[in-house]
Amino acid sequence: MTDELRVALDRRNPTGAVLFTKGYINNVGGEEIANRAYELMDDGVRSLLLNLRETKIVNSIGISILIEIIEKMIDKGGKIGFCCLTPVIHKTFQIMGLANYASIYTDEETALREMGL
Amino acid sequence: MTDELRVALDRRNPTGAVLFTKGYINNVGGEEIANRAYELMDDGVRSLLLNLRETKIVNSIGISILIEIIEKMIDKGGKIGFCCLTPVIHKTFQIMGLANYASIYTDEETALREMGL
Amino acid sequence: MTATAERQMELTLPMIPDIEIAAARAAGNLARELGMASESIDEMAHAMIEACINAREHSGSADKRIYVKIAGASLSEGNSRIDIWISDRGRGFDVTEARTRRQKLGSVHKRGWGLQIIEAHMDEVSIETSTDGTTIHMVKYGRRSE
Amino acid sequence: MTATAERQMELTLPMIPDIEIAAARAAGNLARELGMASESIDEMAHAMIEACINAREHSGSADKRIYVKIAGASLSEGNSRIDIWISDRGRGFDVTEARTRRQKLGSVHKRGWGLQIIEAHMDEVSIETSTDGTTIHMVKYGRRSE
Ligand SMILES: Nc1ncnc2c1ncn2[C@@H]1O[C@H](COP(=O)(O)OP(=O)(O)O)[C@@H](O)[C@H]1O
Ligand SMILES: Nc1ncnc2c1ncn2[C@@H]1O[C@H](COP(=O)(O)OP(=O)(O)O)[C@@H](O)[C@H]1O
Repeated sequence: MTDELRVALDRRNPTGAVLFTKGYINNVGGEEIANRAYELMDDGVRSLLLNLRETKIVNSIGISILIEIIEKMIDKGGKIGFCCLTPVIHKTFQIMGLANYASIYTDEETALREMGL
Repeated sequence: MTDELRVALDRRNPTGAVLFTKGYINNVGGEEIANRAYELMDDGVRSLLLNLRETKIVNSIGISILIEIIEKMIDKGGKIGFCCLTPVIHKTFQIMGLANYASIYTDEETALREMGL
Repeated sequence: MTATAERQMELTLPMIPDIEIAAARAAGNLARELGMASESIDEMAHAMIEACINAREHSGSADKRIYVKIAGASLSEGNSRIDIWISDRGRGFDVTEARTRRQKLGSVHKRGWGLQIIEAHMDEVSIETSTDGTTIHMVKYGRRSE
Repeated sequence: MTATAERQMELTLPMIPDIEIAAARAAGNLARELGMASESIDEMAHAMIEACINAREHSGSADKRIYVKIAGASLSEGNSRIDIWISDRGRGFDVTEARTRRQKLGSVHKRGWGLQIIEAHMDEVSIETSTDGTTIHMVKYGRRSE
């Protein structure tokens, strides 16, 4: 019933990576993404794309954890991007102001190019 | 809430493998295990251990799919073993008669030894 | 044995995939508060799962809901008792006929184990069923977990 | 616009993790039967998720249940309307105070977006809250999916 979150990694280069998410981004799902993101940041990644293609449901607690990831990355001088959001998730990101801190791309190809990945 | 099923593989040798399950073995979870098991059987595996250490919940539909896997393996002259069942799952296996077709081991070490894996 | 504490919960659940887990988890929380041992809770959970699946898969109910009632009581000496009713407003079934069908199949059948699993995991089970629907009433006695 | 078909569903759900998905899925099934477009259904689902999480996380209700009522109507020209009530029997809250707190924080706050998300995704929202609990009533209008 829940669509438990799963994360997959595409490590593009020493400073860049893509994380693919599948399932519900709630508190548990958000923490899972954060753990993977912080591991990558510790390992030198400064350009991180989150591809949410297979995530159809989010909640505001999960998104607040994504905001924390963005803040930590900005502190390190890096950047976070998002791509492949459903219309409703895109709208939720806009309400919660994520577009102010992170770039949102419609498709992965554009995201990879613009982020130099 | 659901504990969606995940399967991990340890391919021991050309004819032997271990599948580790995590989460709820319902119809969907059972099918997931069956797909992985049939792939392995097509690839020559005849001795397959299912380690259910991280599965805490099952239902009778999921177990009935496990029985189908056992039958297919017996048809091919191979064998299926199970290990690391919770007491309730063990009891359910006994009720449904799995012990008549497959070996049930308490721990993985014994299972690997007895199955020659 | 006299009851010293009573807990009750009624749920109305939609017939969607995996909703049986919500029923089992709610009952498990209540049973834990009464101090029931985790293995007994786990048996009760697996019985509830089968009963909810039967309601969803077989009842053909128009309202697509499962009605769950859970009543728990602490008895003396750390013992407890949980009563569970799982109901649907579906077409009902012939329990004797279902049991006979099962026996005819012997032990080779793959499906048709739900009621047997319920009976094995619970201490008391009774089924009331008619063309207005089915209620399965199950009782689990628990000893305090150590 | 006159209503031509009515569907209704009441659920009583336990306050367990992810139970919001059961509420959203039940409403989604009903909305789909009324022909609501999938993007509207998805918005409604996300609003319901936030309302259920608020009941679970903030209400402090003793009965640990979420009461959900869903009423759907097919209107003329393939349009539809879904009314949703999500209630808890918790302590209630001061809506004005919650709104003021949010405004004081400006746009930098991480938490505290639930009500705003609900309002953005639904067409009408009203909240009734007292020390006996909270009910949020939300309405979504839908056009037939093509
Ligand atoms: N709630 C119910 N409503 C209608 N029929 C039911 C219900 N529960 C059980 N049955 C009938 O009893 C039969 C036996 O059920 P069960 O032992 O759980 O096995 P299975 O569900 O695998 O068939 C079912 O196949 C069904 O015909
Ligand atoms: N059902 C409820 N019961 C009690 N308080 C509530 C309820 N719903 C909302 N609140 C209060 O309103 C505040 C704002 O809610 P919301 O906008 O959803 O943000 P968040 O849940 O992230 O704090 C909550 O922090 C809580 O104090």
